[in-house]
Amino acid sequence: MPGSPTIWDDLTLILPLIVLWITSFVLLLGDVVVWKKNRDLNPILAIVGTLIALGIAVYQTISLTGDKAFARSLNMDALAQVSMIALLVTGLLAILLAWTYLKNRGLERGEYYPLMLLSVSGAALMGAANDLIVLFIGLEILSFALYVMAGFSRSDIRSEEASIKYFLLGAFASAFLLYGIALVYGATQTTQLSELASRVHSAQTPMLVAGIGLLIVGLGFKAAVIPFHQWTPDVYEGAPTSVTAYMAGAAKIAAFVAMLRVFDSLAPVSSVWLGAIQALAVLTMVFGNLLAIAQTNVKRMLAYSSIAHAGYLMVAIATLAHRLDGPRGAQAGELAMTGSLFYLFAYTFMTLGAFGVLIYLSNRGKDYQQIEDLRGLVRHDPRTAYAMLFFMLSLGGIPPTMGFMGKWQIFYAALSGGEIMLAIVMALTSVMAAFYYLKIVYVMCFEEPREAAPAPAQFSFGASLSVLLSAAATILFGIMPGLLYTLTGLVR
Amino acid sequence: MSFNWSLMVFFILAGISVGSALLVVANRNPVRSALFLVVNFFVLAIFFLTLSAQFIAAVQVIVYAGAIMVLFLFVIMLLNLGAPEALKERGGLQMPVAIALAVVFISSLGLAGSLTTGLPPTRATPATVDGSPYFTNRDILLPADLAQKLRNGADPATAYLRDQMHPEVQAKLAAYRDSDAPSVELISDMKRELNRLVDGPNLYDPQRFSSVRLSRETQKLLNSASPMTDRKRINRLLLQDVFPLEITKSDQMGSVETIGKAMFDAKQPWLLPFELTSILLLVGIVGSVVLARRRG
Amino acid sequence: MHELPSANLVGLITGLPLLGFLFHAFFGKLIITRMGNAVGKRVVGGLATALVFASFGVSLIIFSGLLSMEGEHKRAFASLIPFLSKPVAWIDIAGFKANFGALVDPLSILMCLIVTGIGGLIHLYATGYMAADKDYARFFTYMNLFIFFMLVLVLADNILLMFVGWEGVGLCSYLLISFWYEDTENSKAGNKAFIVNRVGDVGYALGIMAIFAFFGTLTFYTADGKGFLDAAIAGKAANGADFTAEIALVIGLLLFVGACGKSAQFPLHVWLPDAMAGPTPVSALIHAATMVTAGVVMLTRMSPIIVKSETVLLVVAVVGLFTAIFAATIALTQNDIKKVLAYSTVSQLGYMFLGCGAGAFGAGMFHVTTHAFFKALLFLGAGSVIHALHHEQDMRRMGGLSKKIKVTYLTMLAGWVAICGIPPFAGFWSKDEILGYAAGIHSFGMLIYAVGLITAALTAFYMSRLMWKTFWSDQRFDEAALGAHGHGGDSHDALHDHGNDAHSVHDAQPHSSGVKESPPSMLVPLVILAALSVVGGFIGTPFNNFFEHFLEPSIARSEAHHGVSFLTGAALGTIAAAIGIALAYTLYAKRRATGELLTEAQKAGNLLYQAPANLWYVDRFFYDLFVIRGGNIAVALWRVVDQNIIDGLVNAVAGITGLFSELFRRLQTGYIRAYALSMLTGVVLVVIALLWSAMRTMGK
Amino acid sequence: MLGVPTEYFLVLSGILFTIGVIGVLIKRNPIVIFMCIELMLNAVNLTFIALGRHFVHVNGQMYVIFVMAVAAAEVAIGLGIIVALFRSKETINIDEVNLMKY
Repeated sequence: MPGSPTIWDDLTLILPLIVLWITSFVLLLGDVVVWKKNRDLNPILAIVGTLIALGIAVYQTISLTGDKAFARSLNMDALAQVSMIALLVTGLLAILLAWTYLKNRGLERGEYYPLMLLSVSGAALMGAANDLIVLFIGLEILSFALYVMAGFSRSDIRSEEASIKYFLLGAFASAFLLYGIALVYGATQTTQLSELASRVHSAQTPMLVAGIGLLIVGLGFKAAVIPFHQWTPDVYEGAPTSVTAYMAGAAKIAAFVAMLRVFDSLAPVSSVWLGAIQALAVLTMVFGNLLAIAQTNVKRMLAYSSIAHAGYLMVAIATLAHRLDGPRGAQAGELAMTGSLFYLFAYTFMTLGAFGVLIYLSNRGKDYQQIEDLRGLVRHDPRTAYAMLFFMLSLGGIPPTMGFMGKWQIFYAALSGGEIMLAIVMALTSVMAAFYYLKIVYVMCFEEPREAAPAPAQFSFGASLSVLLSAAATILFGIMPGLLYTLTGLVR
Repeated sequence: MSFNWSLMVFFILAGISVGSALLVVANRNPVRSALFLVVNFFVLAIFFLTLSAQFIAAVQVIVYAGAIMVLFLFVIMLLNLGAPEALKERGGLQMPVAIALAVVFISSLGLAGSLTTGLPPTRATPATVDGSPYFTNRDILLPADLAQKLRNGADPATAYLRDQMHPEVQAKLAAYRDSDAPSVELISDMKRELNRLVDGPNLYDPQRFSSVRLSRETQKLLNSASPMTDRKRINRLLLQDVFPLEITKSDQMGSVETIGKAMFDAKQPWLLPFELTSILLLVGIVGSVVLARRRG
Repeated sequence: MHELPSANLVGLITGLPLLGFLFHAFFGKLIITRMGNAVGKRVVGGLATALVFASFGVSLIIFSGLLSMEGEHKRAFASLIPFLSKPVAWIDIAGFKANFGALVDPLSILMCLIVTGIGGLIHLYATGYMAADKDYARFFTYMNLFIFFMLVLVLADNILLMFVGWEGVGLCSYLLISFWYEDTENSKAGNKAFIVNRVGDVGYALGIMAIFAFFGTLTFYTADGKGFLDAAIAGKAANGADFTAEIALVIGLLLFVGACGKSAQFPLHVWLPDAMAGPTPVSALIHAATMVTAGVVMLTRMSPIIVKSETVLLVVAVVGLFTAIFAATIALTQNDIKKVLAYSTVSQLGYMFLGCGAGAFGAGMFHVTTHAFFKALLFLGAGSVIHALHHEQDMRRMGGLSKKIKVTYLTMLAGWVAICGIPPFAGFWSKDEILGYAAGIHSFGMLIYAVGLITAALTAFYMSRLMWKTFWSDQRFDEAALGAHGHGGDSHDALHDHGNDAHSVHDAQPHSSGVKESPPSMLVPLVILAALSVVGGFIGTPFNNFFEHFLEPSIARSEAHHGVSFLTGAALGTIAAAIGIALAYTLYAKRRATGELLTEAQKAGNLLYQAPANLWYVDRFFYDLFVIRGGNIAVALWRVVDQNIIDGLVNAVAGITGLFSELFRRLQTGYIRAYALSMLTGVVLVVIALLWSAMRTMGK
Repeated sequence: MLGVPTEYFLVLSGILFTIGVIGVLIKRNPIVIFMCIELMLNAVNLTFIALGRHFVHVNGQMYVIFVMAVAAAEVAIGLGIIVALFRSKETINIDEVNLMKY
């Protein structure tokens, strides 16, 4: 029937995902059957596939072809498209990092890249879901791949420990999420987010309230919100660094885009959930930052920092609650949306950059994980040290970096939405954050290297390029946030 | 009603399921835990059956009790974990705190009424399950398609049905555009008119329904019963035959046919999740391959 | 003419140093390795210096354009991107707009002139001072970057962009302190600097929030009068709310906390003396002449908000005054020549704040200007001395240099008379102006004035002490030993003992020994700055106060007035300076041989009372009163308050946070069951909280 | 069992879910923990189906199909992880999986 969407239109909308799937099939089969020995083909093909998907996604975003698809089970609006771009960029950087990392470890197993691409598609589906059940399936695709990838280094007992911890706790959390979905369904007779938005107000039953609570729990786990965060440091530490980097970026983006969607449609009953979100935000900001201070392992520190950043993003979610409170609230809601997307971009660049530096340094044969390992880095490897310095400043939200711009946008959204208290807590905890980010800067710049002259890191294309791209983005979008805002600003 | 047999059966089965669940947790031997889990799954399958979910009940038995639990048992045997002494439970606060918290969890859900008073108003006894021939809004599964079909009136039966409707509703249908989701009023109007048709004279006319595939039940009823007594029932069945997808045939809600049709209907939101489960299973397969390989 | 001529050049002021930064970052090291050490360094240093001077030239063009502008405001809006005359949007996000724009007005252009002018001279000086450094290119990369950020700070047309510059200069300062970071005793200085500055930054950030919350914009002024300072002057926010003194109090205090951090006001001053560990040109440029005055510049920029609240003004004045005298007493006790100058800087910054607090922002800025001249001069001179003595910073091992390094000595002399406040040198005019206004504060202005005068006397005293110990007393070092085996003593010089890093000029002439005058590239800036210190004050004399008149359009009108007449003030000020110098003369001139008073006094104790019969009663009295008692008090102040209480506080905050961190991380037991339990706790709490809040709202 | 109110099923499934939660929290054998998670998922399935019947809606059952697919994949991966862990640690006591903490 002309005019109404056909299945082909729907498939076109998820074309980037289809490209990812096809790439993973090709990689899976090719690794076993065609190019058994040529391990470099895996990352190269994965990059090609991701780039094609990225190109398509960018084209679709610019031409604004987005719409609801598959009988409203997907909502390929700007939020979905832009978050897909963020995820594909994360995937791209993570593949580059993995290339170096896996090679150094002799872990170049053909399944790594397909798993990663599949999990990217799962994460993108979470961001595009208009149906809670699609969100759930997307989350599980993402999670299953991550469980396996966390345990990818089979000779490392820590990696296996990370895997089982992540798996058991993740499955536990997703059971709660599922129960939440069931209760929301019971209260509103629908799981479609666009339908929910129009129904929740008249269905404010205890069942709905409990359902919302469990949704917060399930999504909060993925996003590493306190008190559902405890897996984070252990898994970040134990998992292979390339996986940690990817996980930090992709899981955070997926979880928060999903949260934005869910709480956007739950805005009519914001009085129910606002208090809890505020409390979790404060808790997450304060304790995430506090706990990071005492860490001696960079990966663990970055894990707590990722928790702290989740806290900042929760401020945006809380701001979303005011979306329906008049024009100022609507503006604040829009800002929270665009701001958190910007922030997610910033977070993924700076976190992958920081992990990338660790991976690049580990190229020397020894694993760089402890803060101590970075002592006096500026003396023997100034370029890497400056890249790290920049990522730390960005993570700490110090201008003129992208991290500052992202934080500022959420700050601004919170202010316009009237979340003054949260904004103040955000400002104060940002100071606390300076303690631990600058500890690394301090150790790199002001302390003597432990060894006289460690062997210089071998050049590795993947890690170098990834760090370079992240650093360039962190600087460029820090100075010229408008460039990225043309993209994130589409999400209104 | 003197004695509610079904309630009694429910309580017996519920007791078994709770008991077996408790034994899963309380047992030290993982093999026994697994076996009690199988019991639990079977009881749930019976529940599913009685909740008009025949297909799911079958799948529950085949997939869960059959495949999944066998896998569990296989792994337990493989790792030779039959001896429970290995994992002596340690004392400490974990267990009492855990149980207390869990009890607080369920009782807060229960006491706040999340599980008991949260359901939206609906018919106490569903129409098509207990035999009532009337429609409610919820019986119209695909309001958009129904509105389209009625407006277009492509076959004589549909056209006739439309012409029987109130002129105002007909006007509304004519004004309906494909791109819009049908408004709530339109859905209510269609429901009201359909119920009027059910209440009205026998709709059947061989000529009129020549292009409609009549279900066997409808044919049986048309052939056997006296037209007057089962008029409403026949009308309802005829309407169901004319709009096989658009309105519920909830007496077969859980059948393979219904589920299959819903699953692969592009107009329903199940196609994508269904395809996605294949991706999910692929991740599962690749993951198991990675995990199952020897180290190194 | 209401338009600013050549407004499209404004972007070059910031653009040129940025260009220098980028060029050196990418090609600096390459040039030095390719073109050889001598030529390459000349190219790199010369280019860096030339770009800053070029930026100075552009500033001059804009300055003359500004002078020719008509109209009351003398205000123009330009872009920070070169050759664009209209500002472009930097952030334009859903109702929030900030330009990448420059606000060209007397205040910003004055600061541009200072930053690029003094900055250029210091760059020139550094080409000589750093000549032997192996990280030469890196040094100039940072220096150009610093100039860029400083110019962004002063030129920004909105407070957010100003914040970017503010943090940028902080970063450069951090990197440059670390440039020669070897000494373990000072190894915590870098952290201290950053933590203390972060405290200030929170104040600043919260101040920005408060401004945004009330005014709804962060732009200072706009052409159509919609900036928040426009609104503050008009007394109405955009939404029509009254701009009350209470709001001004909140915003003003928050911003003041920020200013205190950057400008090293009590108690956030602790970082500045430690920051002297960096190379001397850095101390001169960043930690004396420019960055540390950013707080004063910011308060002056915000003067329409500050003057609205009497309380804020008073707080600024009192903190400034206290910092001034507090730091001056500490300066009495220091033996490291750069530490003396560092505490002196803190003290002079206190004066500037006192001026702002008196509502005389123009006078404060005037002191910023003259202080930039003479303090840069003094630091560079000290650098020249240090260089001449092969990295000796301890004044106890100096002396008798007046004959050995004549040019340095004469220029230092100019700096000395300027800071002491001897008429008609630069420091006299600005200090007098501030004290005059301070005397007009409320009913107790005279009290403030008196304390200010005492501080002036102390300043004259410790600076004279520095001069005596360094130049006029007998030589207390073994000239032959200098350079022969490096450097003597146990000074905590950051330049000292660092094996791989720069030994600057000293290494350039490896086999020279003895005291050597610095090369011309270092002396030329000294001479120019000396000239400025001598005559620079004449731009702001009360007879023809060009300076404050020029600055007037940038500053809110306040009720500041002189509490004493010019002649009285001048006389009293001169007398105070004279007393300080005379005291130093009586105490130090006689002890040329040792130059050591305090330590010997402490050692010798009572012996001094049995000194020869021709005792100068005055001498003994003053000696007793000021040096032994006063000195002990000053030492106590330094030891107890500065080193223990404030440092302790900073460390305690860090320590307590760390302790909590350690405490809470124990909750992370590593057991899956424990994690699941905490999740379940979260589940229960969230569900109960939601149900509870829902019941409350539904109950309504 | 037409006469049994939907709420009874909801309460029953809530109880089963809670028993699963308790099991996850107190068991030491990851396989049994995993079984308890399966118990939780099945409890949710019961909720879905009871609600589906209540609304005369096929949705409730559709969700269950997807949940079952998820559970199947989860079992494949979960048991894989457990077996891998057992191979390298020779123990399956979850309390001994405690290298990383604080």
